[in-house]
Amino acid sequence: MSEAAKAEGQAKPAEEPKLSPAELKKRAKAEKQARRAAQKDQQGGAGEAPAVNGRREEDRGQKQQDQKPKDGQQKGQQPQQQQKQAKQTAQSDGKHERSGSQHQNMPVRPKSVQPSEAKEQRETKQVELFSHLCTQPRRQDITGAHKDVHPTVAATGFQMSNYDICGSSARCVAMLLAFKEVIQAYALPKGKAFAMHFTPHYLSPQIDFLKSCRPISESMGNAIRYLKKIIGELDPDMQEQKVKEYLCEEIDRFIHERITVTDQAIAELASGQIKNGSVVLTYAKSAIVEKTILQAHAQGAQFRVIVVDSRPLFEGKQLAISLMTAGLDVEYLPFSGLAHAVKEATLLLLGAHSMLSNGRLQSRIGTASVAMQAHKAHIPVIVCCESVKFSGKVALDSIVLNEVAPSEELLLQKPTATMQPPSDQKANDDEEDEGKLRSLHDWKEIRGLQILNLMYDVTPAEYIRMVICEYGNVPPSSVPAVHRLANEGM
Amino acid sequence: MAPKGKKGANAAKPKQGEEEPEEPLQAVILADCYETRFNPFTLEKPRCLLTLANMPLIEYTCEMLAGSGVEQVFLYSGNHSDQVEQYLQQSRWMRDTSPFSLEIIRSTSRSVGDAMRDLDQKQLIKGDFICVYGDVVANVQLEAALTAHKARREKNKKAIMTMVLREAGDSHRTNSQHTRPCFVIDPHTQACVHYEQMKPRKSPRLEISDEVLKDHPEMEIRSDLIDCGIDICTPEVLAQWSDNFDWQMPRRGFVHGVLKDFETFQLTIHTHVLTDGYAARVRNLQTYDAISKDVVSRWSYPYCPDTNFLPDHSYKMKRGFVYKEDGVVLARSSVIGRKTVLGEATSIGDDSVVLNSVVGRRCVIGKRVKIEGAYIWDDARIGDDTVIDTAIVGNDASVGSKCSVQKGALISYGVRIADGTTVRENTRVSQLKRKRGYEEDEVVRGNTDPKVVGEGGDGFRLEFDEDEEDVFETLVAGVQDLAVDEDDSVSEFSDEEDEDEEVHHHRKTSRTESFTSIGSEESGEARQSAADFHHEAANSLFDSLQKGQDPDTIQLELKALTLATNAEGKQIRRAVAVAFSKRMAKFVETGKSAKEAASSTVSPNRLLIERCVDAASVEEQVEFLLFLQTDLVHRPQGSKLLLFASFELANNDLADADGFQGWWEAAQSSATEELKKVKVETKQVVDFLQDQDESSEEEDDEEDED
Amino acid sequence: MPTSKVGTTPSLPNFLKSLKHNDIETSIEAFISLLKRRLVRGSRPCAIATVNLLLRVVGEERIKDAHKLIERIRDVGRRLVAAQPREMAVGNVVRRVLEVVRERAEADQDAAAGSEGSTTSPTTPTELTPSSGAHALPKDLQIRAHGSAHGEKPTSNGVSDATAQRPALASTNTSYAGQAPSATSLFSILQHPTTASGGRSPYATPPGDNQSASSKSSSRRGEEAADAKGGEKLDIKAEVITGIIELQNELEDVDDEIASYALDHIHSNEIVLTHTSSQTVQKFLMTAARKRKFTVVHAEAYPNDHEATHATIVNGGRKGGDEDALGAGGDERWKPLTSMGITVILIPDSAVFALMSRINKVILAPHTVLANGSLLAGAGASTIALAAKTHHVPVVVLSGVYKLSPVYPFDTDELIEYGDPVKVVGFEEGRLVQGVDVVNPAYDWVDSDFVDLYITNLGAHAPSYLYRIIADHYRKEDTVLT
Amino acid sequence: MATVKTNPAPTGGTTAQQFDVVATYHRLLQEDAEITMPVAAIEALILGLANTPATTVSETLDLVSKLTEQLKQSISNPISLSAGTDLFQQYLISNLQRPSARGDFDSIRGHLVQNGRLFVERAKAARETIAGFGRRFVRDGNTVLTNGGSRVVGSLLRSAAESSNDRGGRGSIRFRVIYVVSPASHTSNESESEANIRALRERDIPVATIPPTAIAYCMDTVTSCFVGAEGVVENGGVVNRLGTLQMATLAKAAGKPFYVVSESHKFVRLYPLSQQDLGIEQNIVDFRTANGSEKESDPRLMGDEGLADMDGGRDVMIRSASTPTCPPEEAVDYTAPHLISGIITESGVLLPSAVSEELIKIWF
Repeated sequence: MSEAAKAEGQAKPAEEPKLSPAELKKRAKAEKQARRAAQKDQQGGAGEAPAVNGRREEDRGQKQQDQKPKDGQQKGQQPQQQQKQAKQTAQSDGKHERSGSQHQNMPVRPKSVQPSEAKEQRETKQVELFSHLCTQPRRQDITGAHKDVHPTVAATGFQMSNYDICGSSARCVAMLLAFKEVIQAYALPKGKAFAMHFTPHYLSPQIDFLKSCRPISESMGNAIRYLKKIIGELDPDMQEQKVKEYLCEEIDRFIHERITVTDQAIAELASGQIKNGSVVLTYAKSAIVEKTILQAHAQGAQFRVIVVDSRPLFEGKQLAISLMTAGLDVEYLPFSGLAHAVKEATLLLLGAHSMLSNGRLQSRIGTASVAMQAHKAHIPVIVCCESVKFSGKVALDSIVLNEVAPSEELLLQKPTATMQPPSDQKANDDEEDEGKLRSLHDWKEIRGLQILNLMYDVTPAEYIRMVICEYGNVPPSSVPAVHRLANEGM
Repeated sequence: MAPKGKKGANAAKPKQGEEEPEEPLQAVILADCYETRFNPFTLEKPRCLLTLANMPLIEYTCEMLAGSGVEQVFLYSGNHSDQVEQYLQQSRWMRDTSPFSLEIIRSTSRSVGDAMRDLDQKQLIKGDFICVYGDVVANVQLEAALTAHKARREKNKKAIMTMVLREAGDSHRTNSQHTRPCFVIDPHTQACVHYEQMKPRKSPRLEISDEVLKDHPEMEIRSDLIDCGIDICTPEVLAQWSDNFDWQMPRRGFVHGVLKDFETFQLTIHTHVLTDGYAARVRNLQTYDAISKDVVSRWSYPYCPDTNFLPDHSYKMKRGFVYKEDGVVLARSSVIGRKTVLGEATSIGDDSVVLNSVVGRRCVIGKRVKIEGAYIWDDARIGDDTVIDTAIVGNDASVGSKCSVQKGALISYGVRIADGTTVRENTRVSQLKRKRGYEEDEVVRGNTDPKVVGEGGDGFRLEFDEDEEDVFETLVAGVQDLAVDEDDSVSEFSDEEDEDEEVHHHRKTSRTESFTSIGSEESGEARQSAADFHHEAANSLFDSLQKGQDPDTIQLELKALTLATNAEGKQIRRAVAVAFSKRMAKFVETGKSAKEAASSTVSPNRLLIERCVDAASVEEQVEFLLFLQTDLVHRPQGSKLLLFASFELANNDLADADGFQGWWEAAQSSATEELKKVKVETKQVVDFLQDQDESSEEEDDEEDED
Repeated sequence: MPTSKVGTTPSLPNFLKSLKHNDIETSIEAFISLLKRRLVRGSRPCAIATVNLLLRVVGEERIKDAHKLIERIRDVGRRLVAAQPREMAVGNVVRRVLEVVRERAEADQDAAAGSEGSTTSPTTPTELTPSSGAHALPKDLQIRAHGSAHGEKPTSNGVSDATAQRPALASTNTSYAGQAPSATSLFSILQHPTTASGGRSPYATPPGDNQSASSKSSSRRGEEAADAKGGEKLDIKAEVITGIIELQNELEDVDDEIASYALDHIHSNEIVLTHTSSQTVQKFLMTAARKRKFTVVHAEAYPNDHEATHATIVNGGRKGGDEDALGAGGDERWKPLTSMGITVILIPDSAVFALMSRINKVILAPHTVLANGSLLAGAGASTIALAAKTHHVPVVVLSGVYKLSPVYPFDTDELIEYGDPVKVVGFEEGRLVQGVDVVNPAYDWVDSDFVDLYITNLGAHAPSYLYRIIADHYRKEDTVLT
Repeated sequence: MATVKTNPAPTGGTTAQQFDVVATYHRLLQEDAEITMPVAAIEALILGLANTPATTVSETLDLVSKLTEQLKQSISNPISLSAGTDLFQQYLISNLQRPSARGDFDSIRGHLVQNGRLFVERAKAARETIAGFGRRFVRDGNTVLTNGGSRVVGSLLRSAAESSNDRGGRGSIRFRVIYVVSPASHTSNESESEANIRALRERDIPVATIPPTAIAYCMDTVTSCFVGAEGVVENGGVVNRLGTLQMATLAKAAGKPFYVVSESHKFVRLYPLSQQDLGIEQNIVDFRTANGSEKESDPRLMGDEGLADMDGGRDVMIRSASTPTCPPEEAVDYTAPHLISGIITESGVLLPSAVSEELIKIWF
C-alpha cells in the first residue's frame, strides 16, 4: 500500500494549514470538555459514558449481523475466481467506509493525524448511534488525494459531494462517464497485463477518491462491479487501444441498457398507474417519478400532483417547478404537511436510493414516514426503481445502512430555506438574524448539542404495495430474485 | 420564540422605550389615485371601495396601518368622497373602539403633489408620518422600518424619508416583468442614491451621476424590489413638496427631485427592504388579478378571506383554498373548484362549475354555468348555461342565460346583458360614461346599445374620449394579462407608478405593444401631468402651426415647455402628432384636399418631427404613427389624411419602411374598428415602401455581384 | 429612541399594558384584531390575554346580578371565539370563568336554600356507600362528589327561584362534549317537570388542584351561607374576581406543576423524542435532568417553528414561551438542556421514522386537547405519533388543563389552520409562488388512540378519562357559547 | 283487594289477572310506532302501578319488580326492555327509600302515575335533541354508512338532510347515505329501514342500499358510520342487531369513525364479556346434521351470568324453563367499546368510557 503511505504523508501537511481559528478554538474547547468530563466521572455522576458504551456495543452487534449475511451473499455472488478478490476489495472498502473503522487506511482523516483531538470531537459532536457512519468529512478539495486521480474524476467527485450531481442513477452515470475518460487517459506500463494492472493500480484510486467525496451508491457499486468484471474477463492479448475502445463501448452499453432505456420502460409502466382524477403524491425528487408523471401527463391523463418536500435539500422544489412548467396542477407541502397531503392523495409514487434484499426500500430520509402515512390512509405505495439499484444487502432499520451528511447543511440551508424566518413579527429582521446566527454557528461550542443530518431511511416492506422495475411490476418480496437476475446473472 | 425574545429586549416596544409617547404616530392615506384605470367601475365608486376577495381595498390598508400601531390617520379622498366618507362612517374605523382616529379630508387635489401641499398647509402633521395609497394590500409591520427611520433621524436630520420596499424574487407575480424601479442603495446608510426605471429584458443602463459614484464607494443596485408605495416621511417632506410646486409624483417627482439637488440640500432618502411579509398595490386590473390570487392562496396571510376582518364576514376555508361564507347554497351537482371564494347567501345551480374565482354575496348563479378565473361582485345574477371566463362582473349586474362573457370583459354595475349575448373580449360594458372637462368630470348615463348587451339589455360599450385612450390601452394590456394563463400574466402590471418615462414594453405578446404603455405607464399624477403637458404642448404647437411660424421657433417653444414639465420623448411625439393631425384637419375643414393638407403641414415642419422622432429608431416611428393614427380617428377624412401624411413622412424620410411595417403590424394600430378603418388606406404606402425596400436590397445584391 | 412615534405595535405585551388605561370595548376590539391578525397566537398567550381581559370585564361590570354577569361574559366570549375559533384556549378560559361565576352564584343559592331545611346531608351516605361501582371511580372523584353534593341536591330539589336563577337551562342539552351529563341525566325522563332538565354537573370544582379547591370552595360556601342570609350578592363580584385570579395563577405555574411529574416518567439513559419548542416540554425535561441523565432527540418542526426550536435548544427556554411557540412571551429565561449535561440531538422532522426504533418515549405538547381525547399539535405531530405507534413507543402529551377543550371535534379538518406559505416558499422563488399551490398546515390532528398518556397539571390521565376532567371544569351549558 | 296485595301469588298471578303488563306493553308498542321498548316498558309499569293501589314503599317496589319479571320472561330479548325497567326501579328506589322521602311517597307515586305520557314525550324529545346533532356530525360531501331500522339514526339523518334543505343553509350539507339492508325476509326492522330510506330519498339525499356482505367493499368510500342501539352496556359497548359488530370491526380497520346513536335511557346494567354472554338465547350458529339441529345441552350455559347481573338469578329458572329463542331477524350482537368512537346521546357525545360512570351514578 505504498500510495496509501504516501497519502498519509501528504495528509499531514494537508491537514495542518486547514485548521482555521475556529477549529483551533474547537480543539481547545474539546480539551476543556475532556477535562470537565473527567471531573464528572470522578464525581460519579451517572454520565453518558455507560450509556454510550451500551449503545456502542449494540451497534457493533448490528454491524456484525449486518456483515455476516453480506459476506455470505458475496460468496454466493462470485462464481468466478479472480473477480472474487477484486470484488471483495471493493465491497470491503465500501463496508469499512460505512463502519468507519479506524484501522483502515483512509488517506485523509484528521483522526489518523491527531487521534486524541479527533476522538474528543467525535464524542461531543457525533451522534453515538451513528458513530459507525461518521466517516471523515466529505472531501471538498484535492489535497491529499492519490496522485493518479484523474481531473474528470476529481471534478465529478466534487460535484457529488456538493449535490450538484445527486440521485443514485445520476451519480452512477456521471461516474461511468468519468471512468471512460480515465480509461482513455490510462497508459499501460510496459509488460503489464491490462486486467492485472489497471484495476488495482489505476481504477481503485479513482474509486477511493469518489468514495472520499461521498459514499458511493448501490447503483455505483453495481456498475463498478460490472466494470471490474468485464475488465477481468478481458482477453489478455487484446492490445491496449482495442481494450480501451471495448471498455468504453461496454460502459456506454451499460448506461444505455441499465439506465436510459430502463427509465423509459419504467416510466411507461408506472404512468399506467396514473388514472384520470387521481391525485399523485410524491416525496422529494426522483428522476423516474418525474419522468413517470410527465409521461402520464403527456398521455393526457387529468390528475393533480402533490409534492412533499423536506429540509435540507429541498429537492422537491425542482420537481414542483418542472411539473408546473409542464402545465400540471401541483401542490407543494413541507414535510410537516404530510398528514394533510395523504388525505387527498390517491397514489404514492416513490423513487429509490436502493431496494434492499429484504424488500425494504432505502431512499431519501423521510420516505419511510411518507410511506407509513400513505399506508395508514390505504393509499397504494408504488416504488419506481431500476434493477441496477437493487442490492444484495439487507437492513432492518435505518441505522445500520445509512449516510451521515455534514450537519452544517441543516444550518446553512436555513436562510434560503425560509427567507428571514417569518414568525409573526416581521420586525427586527436583524434581531432574527442575530438569533439565528447564534444557533447557526455556535453549535460546535455548545457541549452536548449534536445535529444529525441523515441521508436515507429504510421503509418497511409491508408499506410497499408494488415495485416497478424494468422487469415489470413486482412485489417487494421478489426484490432479491430480480437482484440476482439483474446484477449477478451478468 | 427566542429571537423574538431577544428582539423584545431592544425592539421599539414602548415598555422598553426611554421616552413616553409625546406624539401619536400619524399616517396619510391617499384614497384617490387620481386616475381612471378602473373605469368603468371607478365611474361610480371610488377605487378604494372596490372589493378584493370580497373586502374593500381600504380595509386592507387600514388593517395594515392599525397593525403597525398607527394612532392617527388622515384620509385624502378625491372622487366620490361622499361614498368613502359614508362607508367609513359606519365602518369600525370611525367607532371609538377603533385603534386610530380617522379623519377624512375631502380635497380637490389632482395629484399626490397637490394633496401633500394641501396637507402641509393644513398643518396637521406633527411628526413623522406614514404615507400610503388607499389600495395597499400588505401584512407587513412597519415597526422595524420606523425604528430604523427614527435611528437615522437621530443621527442625521437630513434623512427625510424612508421608502418601504419588499424584496421579491426575479419573477414575482406582483412584480413587474417589463419595467421595474431600480434603486441604487448605499448598503451602509441604506440611502437610496439613485432611482430609475429599468427594463429587465433590455440591456440595463443607469445614468448615475459622478458625484454619486464619488460619494459612495459601495453601492447596491436593486431591481428586485416591489415598490408598494409605503413611505415613512418627516414633516420636512411636506415642506419639500410645497417648495417644489411642480412635483406631482412621489417617485418620479419627489425622489428624483430630492436626489437631483442632493448637492444643494444634502437631503437623503432611505430605503427599508422587507425580506418577509406581503406588500403590493392594486394599481390596475393585472395587479387586481394577481393580488386577488395571492390573497386567496394565502400569500398575504393572515390577510385572507377566512380571517374575516369585517365583523359580518363568516368565511371558512376548506381544502384547496375554497372559502365559503355561511348560508352559501350549493346545488348537489354543482362543482366548486380550487381557489374559490363564495360570499354569503350566494346560490349556485345544478351542474355549474366555479373555479379559481371570487364570487360576492347574494349572487345567483344559474344551472350549468361555467365560471373560471372571474370576479363576480355582490348581487350579480348569472343565467343558466352562461360561460364567464376571466372577466369582472360588477355589483347588481345581471348576465342572461346562454351568454358568453369572454376574457377580460368588464361588466359594470347594474348592467343587464340579455340572454344569448356574447360579450367580446376586452369590452367594457357600462351604464354610465364620463363627460370629461379638463377640470371636473361629470358622469352621465349613456343610452343602451342593443348590439352590445342584446335586445332588452341595459348598458353600452364604453368608448374612450381622447384623454382616456391611455386608460383604454391600459385596459388592453390588463385584459391581455388577465387572459394569459396565470404564469406570467399576474406577474405583469404594465404600469408601475411613475413609469411614465417608460416607453417600450418587451412582452412576449408583441414588440409594438409598446404603445400599450403610453398611458398605462402613467399612474394617476403621472397621467395628470402628462395630460397637462400634452394639452398645453399640443395646443401651442397647433397655434404656432396655424400662425405658420418657422419650425425653429416652434421647436424652441416646445423645448422650453418640455424642460418646464420635464416631459420626455413620448409625450412630445404625442403632442406633435396631435398638433399635426389637428392642423391637417383644419386644412381639410377649410376645403383643401387631404393631400394638400398633408403636404403643406408635414414637409415645412419636418424639423419638428425630426427632433422628436429619431429616424433611426423604429420604435419611435411606430409610436409616432400610432399617435397620428389614433388622433386622426376622430378627424374628418382621417383615413385619407393618414394616408397622405404617411406619404409625406416617407418622402421626407421621417419614417422608413420598417417603421411603417412595425406600425402596421402593431396590435394597437388595429385594436379597434375605428383604428382599422383609419389605417386601411395607408396599406398601399406600407406595401409600396416594402417593395421599394426589397427592390433596393435586390439592387444592392446585384451591385455586390458586380 | 423616541419609541413614541414608532407607534405601539399591537402585540401581547402592549395589549396587556393597554388593558389598564383603555376602556373595555376598545380592549375587546383590540384583542379581537390581535387574534385576527394572528399577532397573538398559541394557547398560552391567548389564555393569558383572555384571562386578563375578562378580569377587566368583570371588574368593570356594574351589575351585581350573577345572571347578567354570566350573560355579559358569554357575550364577550362569543365575540372572542368568533374572532379566532381555532385558538380554543380563548373559549376554554371563557368557559372556565363562566364556571367560576356560576359556581359562586349557586353557592349563594345554596346558602339561601340552606335556610329552609337542610335536606342535603342525608343524601350523601347513599352517594358514598363504597359499592361495587364506586371504587371504580378514582379517589378524588369520590371526594369531589362528596364536596359537591352540598351544592347539588337542593337545587335539584327544585327551589323554583334557583332554577329561574340559572340561565339557558333550556339549552343545556345542546352540548357536544364528551362530558358526563348531570347526575340525574338517566332519570331525566322521570324527573319532576320543574327539575326535568337536570341540574349542573355535580363535579364542578374551581380551577386548580381538586382536593384543596373543593375544600376551599365548600368552606367558602360556609361563609357565603353566613352572609348570604342577608341576600346581598355584593361580594359575588369579589368572589368571581378571586376565582379568575386563581385561574391566572394556574396559568402561571401550570408548567411547574406538569414538570413536577417529570421524574415519574423519564428515567436514566432514556432517549426521549420531542417536537416543537414547547416550553412546557422544556421545563419537564429540565426537571428530569436535575436528577437523571438522558438523551433528547429534538425534531425541529420546520417550517412553522424551527427557528424557535433552534433558539430554544441553543439559548434555553423563556418563561411564557408558548406551546405552539408561534407567539410572544415574557423575558425570564432559563438555561438550555445542554447546559445540564443532557445530550440534545437536533434532527429534521424527516428523520423521525429513522430514529424511532431507538426512542424510548415521545413527548408532545399539544395546541389543544379535544373532548374525545384527541389533540391538535404542531404540524408533523401526527407523523411522529404514527411512527411511535408503529414502533410501539409510548406517546406522552403534556398539556395544561386550560388546553382541554370541551368542544367535540366534529370535523377535524376545520380545526386545522393553514399558515403562511411564505414560510415554505420564499418570495424569491417567484415561479413557485405563482404556479404551485403552496400549503402550510400549522397543526396536525392526532387521534386519541395514538396517545398513551396525558399529563396535565392535575396529574397523569389516560385519554379515555379526559372527559371527566373536562366535565369537572366546564359547564355543559357553556360548551356552546354562541 | 288488600289481601290480594298483601300476599301476592308467586308468579305474579293475581296482579296479572287485573292487569296484564305484557299485553299492555305490546299494546303500547302497537299504538305508538315512535315509542321505544324501554319507554314502553316504563309506561307499562306505570300503568301497572296505577292499576294497583300499593300503599307502602316495599309493596310498590315488590310489585314493580314482579311486573318487570313478567315482562322480561315474555319476550325473547329483554335487553332493551330491561334498560327501561331497571331505570324505573332505580328511580323508585332512590326516591322512595330515602328516609327523608318517606313523607312524599304519595307525591312521587302520584307524579309518576299522572305523568306517564309526559315521560314518553320526554323520551321522544330526547330523540329529537339527538337528531339535532345530526347536522354537526354529517358534513358537506360526507358519505354515511348505517344499518337497521333505528329510529334515532333515522331521525338524525333526516334532520341533517332537512338542515341542508332549510333556507339559508341549503346545500351547505350535501351528503350521501349507504344503507345496509339484509336481504332477509321482511320484518318490522326491515320495513323500518325502508321507511328511513324513503324519508331520506324524499329529502333528496342519495341513498344506496347494500347487502351486509358488501360493507367491507364500500368501507373506503365511507366517511363515518352511525348505528342505533338496543342497549348500551356498562363498559360502553353496545348491543344491537346482528351485523353491527361486523360493521364496527370493518370501520375500525379502515380507520373510520363509528358512532352509536342512542338515548341515554337505553343504558342498561349489563356487562357482557363475549357474544355468548348477552344473557339471551339466540341460536344463530345452528349446527345441523342430516337428522336435524343438535340442541345445546344446557341453555343455562348461554347467558346465566348476564341475567344474574341484570336481576339476581331469580328468573333464571324461569327462563331456563321456557324462553322463546329470538327469531333470526331479531338476533343481536355485542360490539365492544374499543370499536366505538363515540356514543351520541341527548346529553352530548359520550366516550364509551363515560358510560359506566353514568350507570354507576344511578345505581349507587
